[in-house]
Amino acid sequence: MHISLFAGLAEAAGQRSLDLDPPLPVTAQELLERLRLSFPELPWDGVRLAMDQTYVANDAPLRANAELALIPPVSGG
Amino acid sequence: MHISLFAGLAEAAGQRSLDLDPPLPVTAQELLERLRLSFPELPWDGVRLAMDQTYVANDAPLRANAELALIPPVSGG
Amino acid sequence: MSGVLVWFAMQQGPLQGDSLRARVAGHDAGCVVEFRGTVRGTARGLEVVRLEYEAYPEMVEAELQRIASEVAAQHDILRMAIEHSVGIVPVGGCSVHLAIAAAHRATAFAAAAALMDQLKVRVPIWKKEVDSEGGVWLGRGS
Amino acid sequence: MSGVLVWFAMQQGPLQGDSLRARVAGHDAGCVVEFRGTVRGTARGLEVVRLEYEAYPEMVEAELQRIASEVAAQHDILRMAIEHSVGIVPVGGCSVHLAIAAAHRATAFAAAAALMDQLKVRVPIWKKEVDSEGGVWLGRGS
Repeated sequence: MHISLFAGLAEAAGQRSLDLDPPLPVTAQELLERLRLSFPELPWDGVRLAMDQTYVANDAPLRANAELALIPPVSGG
Repeated sequence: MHISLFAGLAEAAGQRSLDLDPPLPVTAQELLERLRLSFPELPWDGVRLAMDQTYVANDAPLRANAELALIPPVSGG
Repeated sequence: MSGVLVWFAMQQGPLQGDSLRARVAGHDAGCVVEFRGTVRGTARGLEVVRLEYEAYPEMVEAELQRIASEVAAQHDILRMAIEHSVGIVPVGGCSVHLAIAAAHRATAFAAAAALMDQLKVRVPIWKKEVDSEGGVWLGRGS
Repeated sequence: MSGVLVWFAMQQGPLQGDSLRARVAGHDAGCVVEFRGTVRGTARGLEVVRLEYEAYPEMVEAELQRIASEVAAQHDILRMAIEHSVGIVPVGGCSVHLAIAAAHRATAFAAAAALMDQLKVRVPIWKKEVDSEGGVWLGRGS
């Protein structure tokens, strides 16, 4: 799974994406937990997962080839 | 007393002002009542009196040389 | 002009242009909210031809100053500016333009709504709606 | 673009000009409400130098379409248009511009406030505030 990073999350990671291949099926919450364990140094507070440009519920199953992105707390406007 | 008219009130009266010289002292409410009696054909519904560019209370005494105006229901904007 | 109302003008015909915002903008402002009233093409089932505005200009400015002070006492805004038409405004034209600068958007929106509510019931301006059947003076905050 | 959101664009640097309003105006509109977010000169006691905006552009548009539909379901508006900056916006510059046309002003104000509230907490855009002590990414609807 290829997961895009933005803003403070991308800056802290020093890169614009992360790759992780968890056993499938995997829910949004499970993926977030795996990412936190794999990259504990990143600022995870308030981070949400988006799939195909839509916020996903914690228990939503993720498709392996979906467009995934980690959305840190937003500050537009 | 010289009293300015506007909008529908001026149009109905066919003039831009009225003159009336009630015995003094006179309050706003008393002047309005006299005007209604003197010009019963005018559209008095919702008309307020302004003195020196300020709405006046019913019981306010009017000064003889004040700037007086009858303000029909407004519709700015 | 002093106080929170930094600019007021009445203008013959429809309001055009975009100069009002610059009068309230500033590095202390987090936002500018603008309101423009525009003339609708239909009213009470009839086709509107134009509006004709009349005003008691001296009292308009005095009353707007009072309203602006009251609104600023209730809502924490920085500056406001207002323009209003007199005379003929065609369908689609702008008859009133308000700009408010504030540090935060919630107060700017609340102040703009309150200003317009008060303007509509207190400021001595009148419009005659001219449609295919003639003209009628509007009133009571229409 | 279909539905109530008739125009959306992201633009490099501060938003200028006054073209957004014409995109929502019409003879069915009794008013147009506009909101502009502008960069303040101080924040948390420090002098702000500039803001730097980053976005996830594809999701910005998708999320704004969803928000616009939700707002239109709650408030009886005609059309809205939105522009947002990416990249550097200096102090005093405009970073977001919203225009909403409606038949009546109360719904236009309410819709504009609701749209901005939702934009601030849902739309994937981030700003870094650069001041004399460095830069910090803001979050949580700041």
